[in-house]
Amino acid sequence: MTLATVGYFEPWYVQLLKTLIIFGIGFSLVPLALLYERKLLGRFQNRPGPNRVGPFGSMQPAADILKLISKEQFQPRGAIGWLFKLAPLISAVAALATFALIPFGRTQDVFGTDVGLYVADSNIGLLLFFALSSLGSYGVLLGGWSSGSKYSFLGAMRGAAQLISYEISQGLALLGIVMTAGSLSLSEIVEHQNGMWFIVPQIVGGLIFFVATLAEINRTPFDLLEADSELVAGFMTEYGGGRFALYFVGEYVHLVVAGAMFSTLFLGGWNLPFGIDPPGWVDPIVVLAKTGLIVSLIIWIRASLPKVRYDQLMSFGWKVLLPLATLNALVTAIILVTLAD
Amino acid sequence: MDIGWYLAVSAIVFAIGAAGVITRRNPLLVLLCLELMLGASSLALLAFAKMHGNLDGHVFALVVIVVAAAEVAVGLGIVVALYRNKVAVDVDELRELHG
Amino acid sequence: MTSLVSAAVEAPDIDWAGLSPLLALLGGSIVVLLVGLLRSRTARHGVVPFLTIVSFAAAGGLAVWQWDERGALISGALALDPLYLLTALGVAAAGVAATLLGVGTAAPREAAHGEFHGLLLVSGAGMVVFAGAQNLVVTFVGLELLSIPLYILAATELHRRRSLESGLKYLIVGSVGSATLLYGFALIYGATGATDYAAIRTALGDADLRDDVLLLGGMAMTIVGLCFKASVAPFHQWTPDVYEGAPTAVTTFMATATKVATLVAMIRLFDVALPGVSDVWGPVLAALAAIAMIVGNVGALGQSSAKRLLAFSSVAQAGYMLVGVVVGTQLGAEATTFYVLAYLVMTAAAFAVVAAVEREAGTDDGVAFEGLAQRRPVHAVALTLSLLGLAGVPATVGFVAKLRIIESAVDGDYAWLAVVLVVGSMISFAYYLRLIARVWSGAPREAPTPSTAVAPLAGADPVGDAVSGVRSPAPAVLGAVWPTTVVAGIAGAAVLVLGIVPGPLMDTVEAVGRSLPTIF
Amino acid sequence: MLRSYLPLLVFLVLSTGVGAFFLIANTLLGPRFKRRPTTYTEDAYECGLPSEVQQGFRFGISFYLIAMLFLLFDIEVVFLYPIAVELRTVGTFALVETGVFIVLLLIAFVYVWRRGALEWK
Amino acid sequence: MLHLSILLWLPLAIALAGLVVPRALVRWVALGGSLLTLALAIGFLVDFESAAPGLQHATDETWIGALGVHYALGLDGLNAWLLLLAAVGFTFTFAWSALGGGGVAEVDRPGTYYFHLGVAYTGVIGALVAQDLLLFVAFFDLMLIPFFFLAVGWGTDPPGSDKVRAVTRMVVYTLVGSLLMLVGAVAIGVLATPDGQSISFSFADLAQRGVPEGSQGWIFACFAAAFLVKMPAFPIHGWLREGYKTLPLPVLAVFSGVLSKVAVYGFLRVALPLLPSGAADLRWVVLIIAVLSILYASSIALTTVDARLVLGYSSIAQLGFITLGVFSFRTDGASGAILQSVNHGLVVLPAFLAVGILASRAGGSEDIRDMGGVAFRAPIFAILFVVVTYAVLAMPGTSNFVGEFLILRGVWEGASIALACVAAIGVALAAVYALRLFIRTTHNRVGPKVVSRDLSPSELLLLGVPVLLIVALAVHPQQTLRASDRASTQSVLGAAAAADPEKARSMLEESSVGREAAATGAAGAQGAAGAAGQAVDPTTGQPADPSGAVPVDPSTGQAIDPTTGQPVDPSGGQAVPVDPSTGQPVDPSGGVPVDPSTGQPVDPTTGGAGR
Repeated sequence: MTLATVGYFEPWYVQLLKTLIIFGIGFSLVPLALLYERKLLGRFQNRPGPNRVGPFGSMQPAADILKLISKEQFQPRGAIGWLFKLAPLISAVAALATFALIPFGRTQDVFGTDVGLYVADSNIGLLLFFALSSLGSYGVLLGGWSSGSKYSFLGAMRGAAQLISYEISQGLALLGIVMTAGSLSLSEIVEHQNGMWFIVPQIVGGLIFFVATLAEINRTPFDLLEADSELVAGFMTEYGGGRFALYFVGEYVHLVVAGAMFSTLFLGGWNLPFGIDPPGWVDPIVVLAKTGLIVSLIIWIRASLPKVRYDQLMSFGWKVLLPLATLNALVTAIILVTLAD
Repeated sequence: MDIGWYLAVSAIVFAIGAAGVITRRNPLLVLLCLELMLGASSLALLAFAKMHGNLDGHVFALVVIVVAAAEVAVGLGIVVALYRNKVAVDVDELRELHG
Repeated sequence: MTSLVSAAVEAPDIDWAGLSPLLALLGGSIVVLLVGLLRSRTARHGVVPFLTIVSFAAAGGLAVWQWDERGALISGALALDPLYLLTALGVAAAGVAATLLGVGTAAPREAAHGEFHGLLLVSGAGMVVFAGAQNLVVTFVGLELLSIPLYILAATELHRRRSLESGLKYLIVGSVGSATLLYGFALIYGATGATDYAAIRTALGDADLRDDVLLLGGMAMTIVGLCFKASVAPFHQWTPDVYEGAPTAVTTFMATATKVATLVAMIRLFDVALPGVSDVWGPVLAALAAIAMIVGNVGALGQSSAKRLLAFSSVAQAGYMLVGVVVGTQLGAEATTFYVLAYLVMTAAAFAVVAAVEREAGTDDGVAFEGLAQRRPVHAVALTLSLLGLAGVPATVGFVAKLRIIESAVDGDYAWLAVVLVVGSMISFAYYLRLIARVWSGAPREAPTPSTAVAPLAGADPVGDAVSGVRSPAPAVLGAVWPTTVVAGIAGAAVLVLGIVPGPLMDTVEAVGRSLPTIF
Repeated sequence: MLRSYLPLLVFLVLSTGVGAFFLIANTLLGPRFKRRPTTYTEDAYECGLPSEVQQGFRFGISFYLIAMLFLLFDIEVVFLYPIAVELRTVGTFALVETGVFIVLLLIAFVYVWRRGALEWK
Repeated sequence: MLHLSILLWLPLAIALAGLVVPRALVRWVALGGSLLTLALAIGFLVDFESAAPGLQHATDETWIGALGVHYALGLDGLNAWLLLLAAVGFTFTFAWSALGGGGVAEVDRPGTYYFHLGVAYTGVIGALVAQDLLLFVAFFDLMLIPFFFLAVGWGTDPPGSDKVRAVTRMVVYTLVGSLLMLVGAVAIGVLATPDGQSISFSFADLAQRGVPEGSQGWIFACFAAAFLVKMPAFPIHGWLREGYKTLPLPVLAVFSGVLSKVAVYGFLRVALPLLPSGAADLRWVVLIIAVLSILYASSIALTTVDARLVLGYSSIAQLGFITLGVFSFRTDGASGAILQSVNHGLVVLPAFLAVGILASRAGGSEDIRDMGGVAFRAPIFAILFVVVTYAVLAMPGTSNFVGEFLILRGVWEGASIALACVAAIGVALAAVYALRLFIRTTHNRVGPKVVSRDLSPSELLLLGVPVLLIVALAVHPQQTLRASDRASTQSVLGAAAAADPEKARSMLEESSVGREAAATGAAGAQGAAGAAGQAVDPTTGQPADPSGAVPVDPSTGQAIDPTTGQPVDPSGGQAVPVDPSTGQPVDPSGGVPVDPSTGQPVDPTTGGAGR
């Protein structure tokens, strides 16, 4: 039940096994999230949501996917072939890879082997997170650019601009956490929240991170990447079939990862409040529950808020979030050092 | 791993960058190749830092990152200004000046 | 990585007084940048240049104040010694000159005054860092801090294609130079395991690295990189284009201050960090110096544009200055330092006149200089003195400087280099005298009106000067002439006075040699 | 050390595999036509209007500007991370450094804002 | 002892004054100033004591301490008469420019014109009186620059070229040499400095220290290049034709008359005493160049139809003679060279004026085919001109004859009989071209555009005074010789000893100036040879005379007679008296103590430098 020391790793078969399991869970969360969102949106809008395919519409995601991959594949004349095909893959892989960083619990003793409940616990986990999520913007940019269509292109440019704009605030918002925890390892950060979740001292940082994450994963009110009203479907205009499905998968993985990451960073990960210390096997459940909570919140926001205008989006990112995040970092630094002395 | 491999990679990347700077026409590609050269240097620095077991190389590499970013920002800015002047952006066509 | 996060960091000692020239420049740049945002036209057109001059002057004054101090700043990152302080002084002088030459011209206006002057100051700070650096990392930081603002400054006349071109060219070539230098530094670090100059020297002393491939490769690439910066042939091709294309005020700064900083940095690098292997780099540098002298002087022969002529001449002059570095003696260091300062004064005078001619005639072609003696006697005399000085005629500071260089060359067993030097000087007379002849002969021409109107303004950013809501109309003249008169007059007088009474400056420079105990 | 990244590698391979599965399955399952696709199916989507898309179109300066700003501010973040990790260990000195750094950042920010680079056009 | 400084800076002060006084007054201020300077120069000459050894009116201040450069001035037999020549030459030019005549109208932009002339004046005087090597080099370079401006501002385009090109060529040519000389000078200073001592460029110090023999060759080559280009000598005279055609006549007169003499002076002052063995090694190169110059220039002067160029090429020939005299390495040759320098300078001044007068009578053309018959209505001019012509061709009875005779004798004795014979051809040719010029311009058929009229008052004054001087010098050349003999002996002795010690000895013995001077000179010779470190006795570490002609006793360091083995006075074979009070050997001639450790007599000339 101890934290894995740096450089510790299990036997290779255990590593392989847990990777498979986590991948399985992660990937199966995609249809779940899909269904959950549609159901929940339906409820918010006072309608039942999908309810035809399978019991309570539970097979709806499977049907969707099946439909998509049985469509004709085409690409516009002006498209750059290999990039056009590669771009959705990048998007999906980058999203899925982020999932590998999330720690689901303390190191457990499973049949006599210490097993870390994560795919990879890097001492630079946070940096990896940023690196991998930035990769996602390549998917957007390349997809839109290689389509050879002006809607796609404009959507891609806007999308890329939006993604990178909010990425700065996202990074700055986490500085407070890094300072407090003194580490970039995600599991150490979680461990550090044993007494108090970071959402309490870092409420400003948490809010900024949350908002920036919404923009990063292209959710309402910041879903300007698709921008149905002006740019048809943004960078995805020319996509259909399996390729579109990949973008779709990427988007929902992002949603889940966003929830998981927020709970890891601000909601104490597997820690429970009020000194409740359940046995180790509960840890993943706690994490998943918190993730579900955040996902619900994001869906709730989608149901309630209108889309912002693009210029509003940019100025909000640059003129509000960025200075706020910077100040947050500064204030945190001052408090931390003064308290330490 | 043998330090030689890192150095070999860095030398190759540096050479690619240098070759690119010399042969490429598009200023954006030239800027990219410059980044390659700087990146290669960073790699060499990090390899040497590992070899000598001190931190100087790391610090140096960090500095290089910033420098690279600043250079690209400036480069992009000038390229954009050239675009706005409706100038063909091709380093071979920068013929206003004799050289 | 582990070592990175767990390494103990101790707060370094910072000698604020010694750092003050640098701080004056950096602080000045921030203030200037912010003042440049004010709406008032007076503030932007008048106060900003004024504050810039104040900052430069303050840096110079603080350097004088610190003159007797010796030591290290920031845990040995920078040296507090005469080389550092002299560079600060030189940069301050060049900065004041460049600012004056920029008053009322298109470049600062198009680049939103604050930016232009702020970048000038930052670049100056970079030069001081570059010249004071005692460490490969700091050297590189200084180099980039001086270069990157200059790239921008070269391109500040946003509506003149030549300016933009020169900026891009300078950026590309300069960055190639930086990257090469950086790789060289990496290899030197690899060979010696240290980035500190003193530690490198110790490492070279401990182990016999004379034939070490890493060290040799590193030195070669370092030399190439530095030669790019100092525009030593054959790495000079960018110089004429950039000098011609960049706004003249910027060219002045580029030609004078950069040269000072680069040469001083070379002295420090070669004579402090690598004196032990001087028999390896000495001949290489000597060959480069010789090539630069020949190429620069021969190249200048065919130039009609005054700026290009001065650019080629600066290549040759870089060759001369390099001689003091090549010999690797205290005498050589002193000679180069003296030459660099003399060069600064002479070049500033020359460019001030070029700026004046350019403002009146709209071109810097040699033809525009005809009859200058009748039109503007002060400029004519200043240009004559400065060009004669560059050629090395007695009674100018250039003669004394050349004398010292030759002395150091003969003393350091590089007499052949001295002979090449004078052969180069001989060629240089041909083009300097041609320009001088233009100034003094020729029909007195009426000051021609500017040939081209300047395009309407806007910044690189979407708003440009529109921040103020004021769009200045295209100006009728390219700026007032009086600032150039001031610069030309003072610098021209200095060329003469320092040529006749070089004693004080020479004694000052002698401190340089004494402060470099590592060489003989 | 590198072994701890092995699962990540496996994870990446798996996700690539799944992604590729989507693409391949689509190729296998999707309808295929013997004849060459018509010009109309190859047209970019233009709401039914004739396509006027050409390769190599240009886009607004604002995007470049954002890219540059991103570069610069992101680099600042890069610098802040290492010092943030060590902030408590190093103490006051690091605080002062961070403070100076952030103040400079803010000055730059104010300047950029005031010059109008943040206004979207 | 500021006198020389006053003389030196007075022209510059006048020049600066010319810039500020009203336009109409400028030329009178300039003329007055030049006359004042001339008066001062004459004063110095009157005050000059020919018999006294060493420097007179010496000044010595540190100028650039770090470089060991001194502001050292002094007068001795080498430069005293040349100084007068310079003063006369410049006064002539000032007067010609101010008074007009000879085709010279009023100078436009007079302020600047006289300013440049004044700067050149100061430069020439500075080069002549400088007693510091770098000061000499600086003034030597500086004196040329004003001529560039004079040519550009007031010159005329030469046929088939433009004046800027021509004058740039001229300056580049001459400065090449000067810059090489700069390297040589610095090399002398650096190489002569013993370890642990600070560098010095003062002639006195340098003569004492000496330059290592191995380096003397190339350094001497540098100096020779500088001086020969300036003269100019045969293969390196490319600038002459266009340069002479470009310069305005009054300026050309002083340029040709005075500046080239500074080069001769440079050989005697710098190259020979400081680099004796280098000079000896390259002696034949220079001699052959000189002879070729004489033959080549004479033949060109015979064929050219341009009056100005006749004089130009005759100058080359004359300077060839003078060079021969210097490199004869004999007292009579060197004295003759100095005498001939003064002569030639004095002759050239009125000669150029005559050309100007002729041209002004011939419609402005300087082509001698356009002249002719000028004497028809201008008898006074013809008379004066014929005197000048006689001087040019060195008629017996003129001072030029004395000079050329001395030179030829020096060459005959000191160098080679064959060379003297070949050079003598030049004398014959000189008669031909000088007479050709005179006859074709003043006699013969009247030229198509010639308007013959006699001299205007100013022309008469300008032409008359130099002619009087020529006549005076012809009557009384001994003044010059007496002043220069001692100094020129000292100057050539080191080189002579290095080249051929036997001849050096014989020269001393027959020297006309007498034993006293010879003794001093011998001491100087030995000093020069010893200081040059030419041969150091390995066993004793003492310098030995390299030639072996004057062996040095290793135990005492005294010169010993090779035949008797007795210590000898190098001058006369007498035993060296020993000062009873100190036990030091004393030079019998002047009571100069001899340094017992090195055997070197303390050179009285250098010892006198500090006075």
